[in-house]
Amino acid sequence: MNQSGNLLIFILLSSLLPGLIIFSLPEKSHRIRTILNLGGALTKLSLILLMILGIYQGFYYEFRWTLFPGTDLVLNADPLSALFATLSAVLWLLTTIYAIGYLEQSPNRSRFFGYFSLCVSVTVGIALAGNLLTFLIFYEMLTLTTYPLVIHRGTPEAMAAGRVYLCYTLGGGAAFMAGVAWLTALVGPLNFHVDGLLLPVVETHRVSLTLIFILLIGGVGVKAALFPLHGWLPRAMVAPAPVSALLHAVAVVKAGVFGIIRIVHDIYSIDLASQLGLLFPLSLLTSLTILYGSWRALQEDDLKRRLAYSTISQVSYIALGISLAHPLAAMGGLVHLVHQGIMKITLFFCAGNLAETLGIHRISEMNGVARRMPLTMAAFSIGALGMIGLPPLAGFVSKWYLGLGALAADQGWVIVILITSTLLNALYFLPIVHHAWFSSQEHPWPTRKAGKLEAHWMLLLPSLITAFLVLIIGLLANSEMSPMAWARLIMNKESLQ
Amino acid sequence: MIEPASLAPWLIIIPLAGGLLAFLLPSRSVLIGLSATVANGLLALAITFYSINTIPLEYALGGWPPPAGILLRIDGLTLVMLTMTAITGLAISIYAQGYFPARIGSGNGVSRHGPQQDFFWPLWLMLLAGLNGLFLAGDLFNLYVTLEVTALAAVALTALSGKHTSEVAALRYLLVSLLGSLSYLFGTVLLYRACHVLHLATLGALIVSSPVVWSGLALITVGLLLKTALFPMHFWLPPAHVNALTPVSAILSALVIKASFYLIFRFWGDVFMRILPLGGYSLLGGLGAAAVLWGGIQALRQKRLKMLIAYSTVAQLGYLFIALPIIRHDAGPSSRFALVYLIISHAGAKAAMFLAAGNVFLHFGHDRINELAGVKDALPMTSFALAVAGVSLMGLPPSGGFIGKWLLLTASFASGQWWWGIILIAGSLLAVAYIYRVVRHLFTKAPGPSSGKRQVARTMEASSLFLAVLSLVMGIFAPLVSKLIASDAVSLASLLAGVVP
Amino acid sequence: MTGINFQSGLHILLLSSGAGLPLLFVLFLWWRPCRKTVYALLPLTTLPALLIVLFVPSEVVVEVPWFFMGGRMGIDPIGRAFLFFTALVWCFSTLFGQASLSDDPNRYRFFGYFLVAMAGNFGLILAQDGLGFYLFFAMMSFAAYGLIIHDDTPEALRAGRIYLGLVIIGEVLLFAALLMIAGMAPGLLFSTGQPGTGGALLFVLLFLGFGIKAGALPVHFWLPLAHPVAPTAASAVLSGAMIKAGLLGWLRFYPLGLSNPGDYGEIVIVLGLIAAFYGVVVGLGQREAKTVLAYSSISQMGLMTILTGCAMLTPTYRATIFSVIALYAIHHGLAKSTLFLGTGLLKSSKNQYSQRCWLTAGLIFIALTLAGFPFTSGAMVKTALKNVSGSLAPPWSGILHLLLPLTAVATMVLMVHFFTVMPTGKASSSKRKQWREMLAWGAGLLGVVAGLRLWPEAARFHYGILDSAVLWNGLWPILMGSVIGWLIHRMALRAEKESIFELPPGDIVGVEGYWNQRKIIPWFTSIQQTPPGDTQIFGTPGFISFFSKYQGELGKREKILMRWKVIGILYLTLCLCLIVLFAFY
Amino acid sequence: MNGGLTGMKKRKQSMKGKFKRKDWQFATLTSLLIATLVTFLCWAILKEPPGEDLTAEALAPLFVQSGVTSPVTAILLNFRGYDTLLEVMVLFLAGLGIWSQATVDPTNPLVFSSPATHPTKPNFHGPGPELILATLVRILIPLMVLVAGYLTWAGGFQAGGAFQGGALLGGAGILLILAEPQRISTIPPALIRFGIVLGPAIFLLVGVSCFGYGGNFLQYPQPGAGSWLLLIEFGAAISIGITLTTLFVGGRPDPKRLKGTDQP
Repeated sequence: MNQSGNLLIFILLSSLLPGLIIFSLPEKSHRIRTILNLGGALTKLSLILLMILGIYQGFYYEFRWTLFPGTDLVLNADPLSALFATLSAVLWLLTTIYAIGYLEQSPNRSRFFGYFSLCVSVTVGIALAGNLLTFLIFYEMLTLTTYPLVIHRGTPEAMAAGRVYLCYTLGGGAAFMAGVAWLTALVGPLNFHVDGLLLPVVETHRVSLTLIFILLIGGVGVKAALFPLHGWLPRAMVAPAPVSALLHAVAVVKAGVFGIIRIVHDIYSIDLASQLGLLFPLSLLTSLTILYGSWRALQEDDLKRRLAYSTISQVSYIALGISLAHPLAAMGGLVHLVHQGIMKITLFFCAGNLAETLGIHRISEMNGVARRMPLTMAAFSIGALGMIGLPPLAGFVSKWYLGLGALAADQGWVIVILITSTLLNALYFLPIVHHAWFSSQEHPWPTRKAGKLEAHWMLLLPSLITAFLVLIIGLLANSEMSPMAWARLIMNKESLQ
Repeated sequence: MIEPASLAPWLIIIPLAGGLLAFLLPSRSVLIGLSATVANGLLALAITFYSINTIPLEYALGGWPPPAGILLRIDGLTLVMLTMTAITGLAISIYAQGYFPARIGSGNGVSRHGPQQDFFWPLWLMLLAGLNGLFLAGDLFNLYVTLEVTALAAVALTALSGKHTSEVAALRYLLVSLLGSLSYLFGTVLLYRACHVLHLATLGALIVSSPVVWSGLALITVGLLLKTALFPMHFWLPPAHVNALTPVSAILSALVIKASFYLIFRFWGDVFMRILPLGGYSLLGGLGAAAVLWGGIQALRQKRLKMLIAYSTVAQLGYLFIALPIIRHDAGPSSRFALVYLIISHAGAKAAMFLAAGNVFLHFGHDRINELAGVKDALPMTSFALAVAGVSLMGLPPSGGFIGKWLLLTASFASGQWWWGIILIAGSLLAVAYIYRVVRHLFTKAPGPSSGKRQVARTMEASSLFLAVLSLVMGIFAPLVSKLIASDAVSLASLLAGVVP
Repeated sequence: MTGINFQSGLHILLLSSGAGLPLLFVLFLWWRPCRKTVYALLPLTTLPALLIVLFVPSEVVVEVPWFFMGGRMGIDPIGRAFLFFTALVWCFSTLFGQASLSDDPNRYRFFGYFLVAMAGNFGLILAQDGLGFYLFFAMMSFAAYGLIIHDDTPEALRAGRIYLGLVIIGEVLLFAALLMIAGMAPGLLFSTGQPGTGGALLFVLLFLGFGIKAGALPVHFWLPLAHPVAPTAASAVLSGAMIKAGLLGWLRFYPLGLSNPGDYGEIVIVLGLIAAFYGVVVGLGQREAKTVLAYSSISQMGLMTILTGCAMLTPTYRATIFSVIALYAIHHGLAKSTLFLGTGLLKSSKNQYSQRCWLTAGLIFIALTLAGFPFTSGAMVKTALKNVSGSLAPPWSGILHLLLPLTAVATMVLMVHFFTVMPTGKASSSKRKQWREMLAWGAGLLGVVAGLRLWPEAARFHYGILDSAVLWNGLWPILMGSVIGWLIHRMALRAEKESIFELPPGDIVGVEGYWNQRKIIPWFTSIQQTPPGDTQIFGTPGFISFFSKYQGELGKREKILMRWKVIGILYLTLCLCLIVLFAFY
Repeated sequence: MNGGLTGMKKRKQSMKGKFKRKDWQFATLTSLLIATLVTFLCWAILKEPPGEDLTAEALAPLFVQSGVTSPVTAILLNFRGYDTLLEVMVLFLAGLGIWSQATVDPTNPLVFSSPATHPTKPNFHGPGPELILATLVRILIPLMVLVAGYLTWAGGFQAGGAFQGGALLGGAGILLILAEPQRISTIPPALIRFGIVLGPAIFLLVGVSCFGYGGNFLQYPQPGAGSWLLLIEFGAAISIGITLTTLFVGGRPDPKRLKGTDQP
């Protein structure tokens, strides 16, 4: 018990310690930093895999530390946290490789990698948080550790974006904190693994519970980029590509959505939330976000911003799945947590590749780029098609379960949303793919060095791996090791409880 | 085995002796000062360590029991305050050890800075003695004396920089202090007239509400409010804190202010809680709320870093007052714990901020917020300290400030006083805004070549970073502190029940 | 034991390589070093599919639970028929394309998409569950985009755009339909035999979703746009094989999803009838041979749609009608693809008179086949069609009895028109290449002649008997059609036009001005430059400007608080306040 | 331009008027508040008789053990000796504070405006006041020191004590400075520091040495507590005297100037 709790601490430390050491390293010690980065990433991944094995075998991991009587910091590992933690760890490993390649010559690398590691530690902390307070703590820390990454370039533009970012996220954090405090005051400490927490007060505090729900969802909704709280995300695109990749695929937005899942499922419970009539408005809001994000993405010429709006739209799928109050839809949502992460990170990796290798930032500059960088664009296309939801890519699987759940929950209108969103997705992704592959080149590009790959291998490899993952987790969605299976496990466990 | 209570007088003896010695031997003042603060630190830790299971303790000075003699009283709150003072003080001392030589070496000549160093140490040690005495005192009049020691030393320290502005500020501070002290003294007299007891615990048990007691408590409270610089009587604080020498600013903001607040907390949250009117709590809370907002807004419009930090103190003091009504209505110990946590984390963070600001000033020769770009390259540790301390002031996790705010927030909701919670959150957001004004420059490069003049000693940077990190990871000590405060709550409950402890 | 295991292993291998081998080839095609070798071996990719048709028994079902969402592959009777002609069409087209594109700079890209589409086409036939079908269907549809726009001409791009738009719409419609069906039939297995519970909505979704591929009426317009612009090999598979995938989709999903397909059978029949004539009429207005062929496909697909409707109306005969549809599909698939190949060949055979003669002769034969000339497969399917229509309930049997011969007439008219707009050789190519193309075409022709005869199920329909009635029934529509076609041609000549009336290809897309793509689909043009910032509901600037506005005021207030007088008053007031509070406590 | 000037003048005048009116309002308000507060205080005190002093009875037997017979001294130095220790420290702090702030140049005529230091100043009155002062000082100082000593000693059994004695000593010091500033300025600063520290230091040392006798801090060993108290009193008196004197001077002697005076 105690020992297994320590495993969780080690998981956190495996990136925290390298991060702290990296801070103190001088700028030049490239090699040590690389070793630390990769070593930390690999260690974390293997520890998490160890943990998953344990969960499979029925171990229960918990780390509890009493802050104050009645107020504990709790880390524990349930399948849901394992899902998110694994996602973070895998993508962190890839992004680290990518970032090492991406930032090869740029200044402030120690700072960058330091915060980068902290950011991942915190994300995994969010995943492993066992009660709402612990979640809150890590959630706020995430803001702090990502801010320096957003403004890494230090340009006025980046600073402005950073300011907006802070405004949104800290404002959201404050609302969230108020909500959590209120709820704690009502019912005491809020563990994610105890059922029926709110049942005793439902009758007497209906209005309070509703208001708290609004506060909580508003709080995490900022990070999850729910409309109208999404404004920070496109602006945060000034960050370097690895940051956009990790931030937008995993860390920040997912933390928000993960929070929504935790709140709806583990704090309020589906039954209670629907009894209070909270889920339908939430599903409306997420649907609106899905459509709005896609619509705005259509109008962007800047590749990364288009991807950002796409993220806004796609991330809401997850929340939509949760809010439909049906296990199938929830499964779709959960699995989209992973799928969207991998797909979007692929896209960002590729966008970064283009920017770094050819200096391409705009979609209008991408004509014929696939001839110059076929592998990158192949990865990009797979990611994009996955986003649209073509079978057998990952995106389809999540969409499928979402749709099934929506129908099973008698909410056919969601299908219309899904369809519209798919069409919009196609509208903003397919032209990119088309132009990249079929149009002819308009601008001269730096010539390729003979005998070399189309881009630095550290930039190329992660995007290829993630693209491959997009394909494979879709293709093998029904196998036992797929995220889908894991999501099913989570939902089964939940429905058993 | 050492009797933990018998260590208590040494907390006064050591700084006093150190102060006298440092005055007597100016050339050795640094050494004496440092060793005294180190000894004080060790002692405070030792007492906390030894007495954690046996509090509350009492120590009869001169062997006389009350009502004749004076008791030193050690309970959880005392221990926390003592330890906080000792550790923060130690870090500030280490900073000062590097600070004065840096100033002396900076070319203005020995004329001003040499004597500053010579007098800083004795004054600071006397101040430390006063603070320790204040926290240990269990006697209404003795509290007055220690308050005086503290105030005089603080005023002298404020004026130490010798600049005109600081002299003006110090004079203002002196007058305020005197008014506050006198008010306190008058109140004490009135209370004594009513009860003929000076021993606090006995007084708390004996006291009955009557017009004399009302006026006594009112005078004591308002006097202390004046000294604590609660809005709208904070006017003296920013100039005094800003114009003082850096270590002094840190001492004033982190510790001295806490001394008078400690008394308010003692009286309002403990000894006289039984008879104080609910409306009074709301009044203090309301003023605290106003302080949070006003201080935050004023901090936002400052152009100088130290000024911003000073107004931040005004705002942060507001939190402490907001806690009072919550404590009054909260049954459990968590709101007391929250308040204590706010006090200590603010001490660490604010001291760290002032020290860091001092480093910046020393390096650039100014502390204009908008020209701080590039500070990160010149003073990496300092800028990190600024950021980390800022996080604690904002009350973001995992800082101690967060824990305090969180518990207070929960308690405010739990006791049905959600409006205080909203103020807390609004204050945090304001804090974010003004800290952000500083922190964002830590990530930008200087437009031109670094305009820095002087190298800042590593110890100076390290001590500010130490304090900042301490306030950030203060959660580690939470179980310890909570144990201390929880034991207080037990004795408080018996006090409220009317039983003399 | 081992033998059985070996055999079943072989079946599994064959079934999975049906779609797997083409995909494997794609990978190697990408890899530069072995491109050339792979290119030479391209026709091999259709081999597994043909072998499946020949050797894998119907009861073999390969379950791959881990694949996608539970894969299930196998070959049932309908599937076998479809795979039969599909594999042949792809085989001929591959041979043809391999030759005709041998000096195209983008040939590897082309065959990449070609093979993916092929894999999709085979896969969807083999799939025994809805999601598998959908997966391969999507794969095929999207890959076909690469085939259509291969030439990079503006027309090709426009056609591709419209095609892709329709494909995506079709995909989402099918997605919704599948979701609905999945709610009724868990696992979406085709072999359940249980009718679903779907209603009109599901019918519409399915009809349109597959109709887009099958060229059904309201959504047919991409066909005449796409077929002419694609390379010949691509047009052949598009019109010969892929178009039937939509048909197969109907056959697979109507019984699975609809609770009472009969309700919609009449609609389907009507739509099919309209399509059968509409295709001809609009086709007569075209000037491009391949476009005419595309409209012919629409018309022919209309006939198959009618058959589908018949199957829906009479569930008892469903199996029989399905096999008739399969026969029709075989017949039309082989014939139409060979027509396309021949047309392509004609285009590239300048100055080679003898070759053109042979070609024209062959094409005429196929045209006659299509129109149902006796002894050809056309006659056979016409007979079968007539039998089917005879089994319908009263009004429809009569109507069809009347109209079906007329469709044959119409087909013949269109074929005549086709020959009048037959392309003259425009470009000449190397002899070797032409020989290889001819070879491919010849193989196709052979398929048209013999394909259906080889098909065991065709034996049920006696069409080869020298019966005067049968002969007459087969001949009069052809004669009539030829006469009408000739007359129309004459009229056109007199009017000094190539055809009597001219219609832009893709009729409704081209005719209606407001269908302007640029307005409806913000495709390329609507990308705006980055708008200045997003909606910042909690944006900072507002707050900051507000703050700076009142900054001076705040400073003044703070100064007031610094006065001693004020402090004194505050001190006194506070004291009194506290006392008062005490007093009222 | 003219108009502008007059405008400004007008505004100034109006501002002045405004301020005046405001001042008046302030004054009224303040006096009203003060009146209310004072009235209330008086009413409260008069209304309520002082509470019963139970402690006095409890204290009575303790005085015997205090080592002194004067109750005031017993309370000040023994029962509440800790308070007194801190008060002594307050005084020390006052001196410290002044010294930290300012330096005094003993040779500066403006600081020591005694006639003796003004040789250039024309002297119209023959043997001027400086002579009278000097004579007075010569007679008075020993007497004052003597009385101070007595007062301090007497504190043990009657009114008196260190503060009284110290005050007298301080007076003596001030006289001395007024009379012979030059000579005073030659006293080495270290000695003055020692004098200032002496009293507090003795007090503290005595308090600490009580530990040696097994007591608490400031728990004087029982037989002979009186003599300990006397020691403290004398030390305190000396330091109080010196501190008061230095307070009068208003700063620490400037070391540079001192050197300068040594060298001429």
